[in-house]
Amino acid sequence: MPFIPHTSSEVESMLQSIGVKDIDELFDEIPDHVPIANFRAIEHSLTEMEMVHRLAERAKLDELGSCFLGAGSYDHHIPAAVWDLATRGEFLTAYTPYQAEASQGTLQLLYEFQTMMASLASLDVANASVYDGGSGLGEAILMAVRSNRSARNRRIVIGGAVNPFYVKTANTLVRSQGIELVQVPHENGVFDPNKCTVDEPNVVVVQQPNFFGLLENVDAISNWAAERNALLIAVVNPLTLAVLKPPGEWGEIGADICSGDGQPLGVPMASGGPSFGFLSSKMKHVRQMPGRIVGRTVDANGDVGYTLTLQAREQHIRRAKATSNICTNQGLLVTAATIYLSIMGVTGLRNTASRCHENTKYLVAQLEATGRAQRAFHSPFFHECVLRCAGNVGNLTKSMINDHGILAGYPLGEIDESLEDCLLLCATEKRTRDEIDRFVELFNRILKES
Amino acid sequence: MPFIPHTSSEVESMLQSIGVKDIDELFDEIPDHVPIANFRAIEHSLTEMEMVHRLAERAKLDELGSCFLGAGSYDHHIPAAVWDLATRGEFLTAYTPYQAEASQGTLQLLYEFQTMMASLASLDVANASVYDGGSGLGEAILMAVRSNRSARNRRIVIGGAVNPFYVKTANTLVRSQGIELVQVPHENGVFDPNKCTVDEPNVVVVQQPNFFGLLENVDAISNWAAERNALLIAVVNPLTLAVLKPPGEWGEIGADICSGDGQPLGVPMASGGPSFGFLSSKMKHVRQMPGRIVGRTVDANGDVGYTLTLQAREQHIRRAKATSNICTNQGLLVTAATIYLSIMGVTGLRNTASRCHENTKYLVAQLEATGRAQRAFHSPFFHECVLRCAGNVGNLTKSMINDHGILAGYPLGEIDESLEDCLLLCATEKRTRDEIDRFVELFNRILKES
Amino acid sequence: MPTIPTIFDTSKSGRIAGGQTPTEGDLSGLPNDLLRESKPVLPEVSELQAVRHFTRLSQQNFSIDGNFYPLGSCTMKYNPRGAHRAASQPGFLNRHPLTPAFASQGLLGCFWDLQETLKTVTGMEAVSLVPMAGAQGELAGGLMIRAYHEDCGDYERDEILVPTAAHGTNPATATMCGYKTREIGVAADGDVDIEDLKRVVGPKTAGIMLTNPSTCAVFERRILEIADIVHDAGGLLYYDGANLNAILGKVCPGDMGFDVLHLNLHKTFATPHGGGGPGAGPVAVNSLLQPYLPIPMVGKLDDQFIWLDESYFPLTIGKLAAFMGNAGILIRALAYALMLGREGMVRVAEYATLNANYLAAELSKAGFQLAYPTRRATHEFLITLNQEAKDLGVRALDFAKRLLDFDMHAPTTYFPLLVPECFLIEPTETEAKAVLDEFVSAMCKIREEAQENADFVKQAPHNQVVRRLDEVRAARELDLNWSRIEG
Amino acid sequence: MPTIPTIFDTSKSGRIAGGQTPTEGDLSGLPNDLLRESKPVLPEVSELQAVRHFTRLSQQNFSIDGNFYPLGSCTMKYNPRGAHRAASQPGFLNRHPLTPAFASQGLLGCFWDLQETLKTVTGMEAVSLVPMAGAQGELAGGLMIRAYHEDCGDYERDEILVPTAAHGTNPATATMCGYKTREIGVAADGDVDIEDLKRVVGPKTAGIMLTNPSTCAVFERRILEIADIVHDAGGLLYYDGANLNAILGKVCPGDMGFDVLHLNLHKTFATPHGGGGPGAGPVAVNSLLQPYLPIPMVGKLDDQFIWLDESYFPLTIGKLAAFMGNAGILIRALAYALMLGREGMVRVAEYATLNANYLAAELSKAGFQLAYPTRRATHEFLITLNQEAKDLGVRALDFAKRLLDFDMHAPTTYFPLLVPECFLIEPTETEAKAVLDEFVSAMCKIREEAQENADFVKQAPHNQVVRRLDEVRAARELDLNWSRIEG
Ligand SMILES: Cc1ncc(COP(=O)(O)O)c(C=O)c1O
Ligand SMILES: Cc1ncc(COP(=O)(O)O)c(C=O)c1O
Repeated sequence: MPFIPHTSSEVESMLQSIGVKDIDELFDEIPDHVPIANFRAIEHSLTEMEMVHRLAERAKLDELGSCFLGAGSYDHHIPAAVWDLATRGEFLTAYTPYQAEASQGTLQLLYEFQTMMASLASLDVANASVYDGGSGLGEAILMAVRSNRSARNRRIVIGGAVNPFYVKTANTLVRSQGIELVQVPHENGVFDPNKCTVDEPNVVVVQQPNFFGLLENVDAISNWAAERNALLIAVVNPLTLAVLKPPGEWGEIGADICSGDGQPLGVPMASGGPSFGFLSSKMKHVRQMPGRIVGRTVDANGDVGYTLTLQAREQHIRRAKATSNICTNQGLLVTAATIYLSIMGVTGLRNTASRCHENTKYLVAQLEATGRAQRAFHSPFFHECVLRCAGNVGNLTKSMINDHGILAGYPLGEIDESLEDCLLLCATEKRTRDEIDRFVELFNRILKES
Repeated sequence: MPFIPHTSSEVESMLQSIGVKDIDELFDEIPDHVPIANFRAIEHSLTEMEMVHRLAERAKLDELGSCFLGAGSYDHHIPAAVWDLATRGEFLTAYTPYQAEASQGTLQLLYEFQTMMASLASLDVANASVYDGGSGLGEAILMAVRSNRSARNRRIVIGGAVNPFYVKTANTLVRSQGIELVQVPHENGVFDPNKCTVDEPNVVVVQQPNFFGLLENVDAISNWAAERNALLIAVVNPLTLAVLKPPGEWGEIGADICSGDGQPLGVPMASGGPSFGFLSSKMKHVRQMPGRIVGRTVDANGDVGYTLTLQAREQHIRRAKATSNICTNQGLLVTAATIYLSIMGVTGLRNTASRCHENTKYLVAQLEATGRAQRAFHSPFFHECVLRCAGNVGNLTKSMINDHGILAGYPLGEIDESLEDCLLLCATEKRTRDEIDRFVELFNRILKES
Repeated sequence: MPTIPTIFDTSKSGRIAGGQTPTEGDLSGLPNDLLRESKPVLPEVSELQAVRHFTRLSQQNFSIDGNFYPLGSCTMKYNPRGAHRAASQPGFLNRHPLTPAFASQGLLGCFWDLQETLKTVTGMEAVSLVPMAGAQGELAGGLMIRAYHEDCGDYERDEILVPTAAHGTNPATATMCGYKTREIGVAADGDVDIEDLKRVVGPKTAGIMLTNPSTCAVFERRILEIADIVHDAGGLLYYDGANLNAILGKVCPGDMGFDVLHLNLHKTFATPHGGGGPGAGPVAVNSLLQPYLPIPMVGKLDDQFIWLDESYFPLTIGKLAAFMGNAGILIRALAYALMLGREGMVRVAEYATLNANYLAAELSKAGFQLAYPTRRATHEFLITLNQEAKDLGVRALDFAKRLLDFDMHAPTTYFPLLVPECFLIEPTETEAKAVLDEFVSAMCKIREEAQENADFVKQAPHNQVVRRLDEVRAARELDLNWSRIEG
Repeated sequence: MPTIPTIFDTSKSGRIAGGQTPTEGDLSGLPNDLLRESKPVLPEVSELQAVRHFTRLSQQNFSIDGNFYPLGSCTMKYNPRGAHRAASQPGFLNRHPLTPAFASQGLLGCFWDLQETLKTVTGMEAVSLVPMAGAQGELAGGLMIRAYHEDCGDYERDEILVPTAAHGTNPATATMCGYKTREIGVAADGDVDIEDLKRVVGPKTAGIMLTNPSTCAVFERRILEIADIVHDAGGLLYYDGANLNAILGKVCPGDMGFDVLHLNLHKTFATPHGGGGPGAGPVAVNSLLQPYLPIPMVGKLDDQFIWLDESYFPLTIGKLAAFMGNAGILIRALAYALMLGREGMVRVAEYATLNANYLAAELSKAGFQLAYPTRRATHEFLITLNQEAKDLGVRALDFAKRLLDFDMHAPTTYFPLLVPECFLIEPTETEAKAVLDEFVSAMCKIREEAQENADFVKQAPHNQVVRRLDEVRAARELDLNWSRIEG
């Protein structure tokens, strides 16, 4: 019996203690007229060996080589120590730290995480995670709307090229509360607030760098929102904050809330999950924050200790009035990210971000030099870039996968018909010069032949 | 500076405290006339990312599929928990448990290991490992010779088909102490003591199952040795002890010493190392045992605790008179084996051994059924078997690797010309029926075509 | 073990972990006013310092791998390492979420298998694996209920019913779906108060959210009657699957009248809780709600697995995650399902129930008060320490804290709220009888201690890295991140 | 933390970890008298019970990942996790040792690279990677020295010289090689007593075994003179590489007159010590001894890597392992070498020496007695607590045990024996200044404690899982394995 420790004599003595003749009798409160479950469609059990064999065959099918695809999930190096530590049983198999005294490890780690994330965004406070970048944007919007009570409407301006998967996800989350997302079409790839038709937006959302890898004029956008008493939500790739101006310092007063996906911080791409969403904000919004927050306090001896705090925001205390229904979050990924950030440190993170940028710049320059691709937009880009290709993008990406095991970027036609011939490309710090050069050569050859 | 934590200001203040102007000055006792090392032939440093990339390319080259090769190293399933636990930092990065109070984890584990190994062999005591099965045999012989002081000579009878790699290794270890290994040629694959020309052997060595997978008549051999006052060393595959009669129960008085390689107990094949050698023996030989031994004792409060014991046998105390020069042993592998044995337990180990046997039996039957192979020897085999093939064994194994990624067994011609057309084959519990059937089909096809 | 300085206290300006630091990239050409000037508060430590810090932090955590952890409703059972191994293979770990389906047949095949398994397990028509935890599954469920009523032109239904004992996520979810919550009472035997239900149900009822076994840890015996009442009023039934492990292979939610449910794979399917997550909360529905399932799902076209998106599900409530939810957790759950197989799944319910009933019986014999003494325990059960609190002044909280000193995690305390001074105790099927016996001994010992010296128990824990923490201060004098000045 | 029952105490007859148990195989046809009847004493526990047991055991260990661990001569420095990762790739982990070379070019390429690196590092002609630890490297060295002399027809040389301060493996190895050990004295300044050397060296001298820096933790300044004396007498010089980390990139053993040496890769090249092993002890030789190297080595033929066996090395001392030694450790060492690179290797010696000299200076300022106060520390240094033992009755052992309570592992104690009440302290280059400062504070604090209450220190440790253990009883009343009766 996998995972069940009972011997038959133990079962006997337990049944005796309970006073029943067999285990079935323990289910005698289930009314007879509820039919008995029928699990015949489920296979017989496999041993671990057989199971791993089965799933290894599956996993093998999906193995690929170099990845030039980003679009919200990035192929970064993860120091071996990160997951060696994060998967230690004491982190991996603990629950949410409800009994603080028995969970100081997780709690102190979360406190450290909050510090790092708030500081990266240059904001006051951060929570201990939401599910992912997409739902995180939804939570950020709900939080902002709750915080901006004086606002006259529930219209949220989504500026230009915010990650379309995030926008769709956020929309699912906020729609039934009467909140409307108004997307302002991008102008040459970026957000131009002057094109916004909403007079008095409640909240403005902008992404930096945006989905196309372009840099938005965040100072101007921040000021524009502030002038309209709208709260500003910044959606960011946390890695880029090592190099780019942090949301808390945008414009005169800075963004109110920062959200995004933590995958670039030590989390494998793993088909998009589990990763984690993060939220940070100005202190004045903290009581509207969803999710767990850890505070530092003292114990009965006056020694430092950590505990979950501001729980009056949360579902288990506040129930229908909670700031969110979130309960289980993405703790383990946060653990990994905290270790990742600790090992990388200021310089490691900065160099990683700048190296990604240089690699992508090199990739773009080499591809442009083939004459078969050119940048689709002219604003400066960071870390990721859209290229318009002279040829069928669908065939290109297909041939790259099938013949060379390479993921050749995201075909933007999938989300925007006007970008049918465009690829969103990215070369992280993991891509070597050789890999990039080989990619450029294949790119050139495939488009030539097609 | 990878792995060095110093900032330049710290270095400054440390130099100041020492009272030197720079680090170079700390080396001023090295005489000037010793030339300065020249490391220009060594590459510049790589980051972890670059290093892993480099070694991943190398590792990729050596990836193969199904393994039908045993001959001392076996492709068994290892429960995932084994190495997840064994590589916890506290096990992985501890030293030999010299400070017992700070090493109770390792010490208790070793005590448990000793218990399991001694019991598997049905002997009284076990040590905490030697390097591997080969050197373990050497140590066993040295131990036996020391223990059998009354013996008149230093001649060791090696019976029949003892693993030839072990014999060679043992020979390297014992030769310079004037000990002579006398190999008795096998009779139809097994050891026939009657063919032994040594009158009064000091020590007799027999392997069960032997290198060809054949079962020796261990009761008779044990009695034969006892009658000659020779000590008996049993070389075993520890996994098979779940099923086969343990050395301590061979013949009238049992074997004196049991040695072997622990690889089948949760250790990856990994090119043969690190694995571990094990030794167990009757209590009366314990003071001749090489290596670490852990004992249970009590602490100042009378509570149970564990510590290294009988250290007066060891080099750090006894120096030139020590039972061996061994110091660093194979502790981590022993840790893995202890966890493996705990998870597998009596039934798991027994079923694994018997399943290997059934798989091999099936493989042998299917191969014989092709008409292109037949068993080379007629004694009963266990877990491994020699087949005489109708065709060129060299071409067969080469084609199996190159065209199908399969390791098709060990070509015995490499160690014995008379077995030029023989393969030593093994199908562990990991080999599925499908894999075996496919192998048989390929075997048939390749030999047919050649 | 001493308290550990923060990683920032170990940090020194200018220190780097050189083995992990790529050479700096060229930033020339980027507009200066978009670049960062301030230095973020990140640790500057060596790799060893980081490894040592987090190794030591980890040692200050209770966990399933180290401790009995009978948190009721949370299902802290063994998380097989093999499942983790299976999900950590390069083909899974390195897969970019936007890799086309034709190059992802391995993953999609896994999802297909899991969908099929969960359909059987729940007795429902269709499954979407996307939701990333139980609460998100609830949200998906609520939104599907809403979409269904609106599609029926029924815009008046703006209330969700939940029992007073319900988990907090239930009412919180109702709010997120734009619904009002109406609570219904719980009867003295722990079942829903049917009369109260009849009073509040009506044309404004969008649906009801229930677990079964309920959060009172008893099997809701009149579930079919409840289903009829709600259905008759035009409402739908949502099954909160947090307790599905109690009935696995015994009865299916689909056969108890539920229209939609979520499963907490991190509970019933034993994926690790990770100190707070991640989880996975797939939703299953009957045919009524199938059109509204969150996308994407996996379908089969000829012999190929494909993604089912808006084009197949035009009425979907939409996306709940940027990509496909917690894919890695889904693989782990599949691995677990494969290892349990048909026969193992039934054993989950059987032995979880055996353990809970045994522990309840033993505690009861030892003089502790069961909250519902006339009822069977399910996979968990409730005791109340009200008497102890009155007689000895030692509350459930104090028992909980003192249990830690016995190297056992405390059960869930003060939930559900309607039972005073309660422990919700869920031993799970993976704990041995000896562990349960030790728990009973510890409880008895603590009661003895309390009789001798109540203060000693009230000041527990005594052997942990910290003494009892001041949570009031934590909330009042907010200290939510480290700063150089204080640090 | 309480003491933990043995895994056998947790065991219950008939319990199995079902997820790991294959179906039984058919044993019919095997002779009955060769089958097992007795049931071995193996645990019968669930997977969770095993996981919990070993998780808890691990928590009772000091380690580099958790603690400062300044064991002199043992080089407890950070073991990069990346090296472990690199060696754990399937291509390496699943390689059968008898896979032909043509299908093993990845592994052989690694070995080739490591051989080349170690040649440069040692300044020697040729390297064999086979020996599985330092002591086995010594054995290989001794056997090569023997083979060389015998090949020269020189059968009279039956003595190996070692300094009295030498590590125990040196004389023990001499014995294994069939040699007698002759000890030579150490002068007051820690260097070898040259006059004594001259007295004992002669026609019976097969060779001398030395470390440099020596086990007195000072650099043997007259090494070239020693080399000349021994060489002139017809002996060879063996370099015990345990301390090679002290001179990495500064000077090469090959330039100090050594003919043969081993490296402890688990020390200098930072592979994990694993609670007692595994290690790797490659040997390097000059051209004199090259023919005798243990097989196999890796060579290059055209563009292919090949195994070099007896057919290439007919004079080899032979095999030292069934296969190729501790291959996985060799890969880890190569990974480490690649990460250090040319510049990093030099830093090993520099910063290890800086740390040792700093710690020596600070301890000396704090009033502790350096064993060789006129000498530079190398990568390690010796202090003697003789004064404290005399004045306070508190011995080095007591200091060592009390240090554990400060969460620091004790340095090596009572080695070398010639310095009374000594600590051999090796901080290594991967420890930060702050840690060294904490060590000095702890030492001062313990001395204070000893002044106030010597018994308190003599009864240390106080905060560990056990109090001081009775080692005498352990050796006298042998209890070497668990048995059902006692247990
Ligand atoms: C009864 C019940 N419902 C819902 C939830 C919420 O599930 P999750 O934490 O996965 O969001 C929980 C989790 O504790 C629960 O116990
Ligand atoms: C000086 C010295 N020589 C030799 C050895 C033996 O090396 P190993 O333990 O690798 O066999 C050691 C190990 O402690 C040592 O310190």
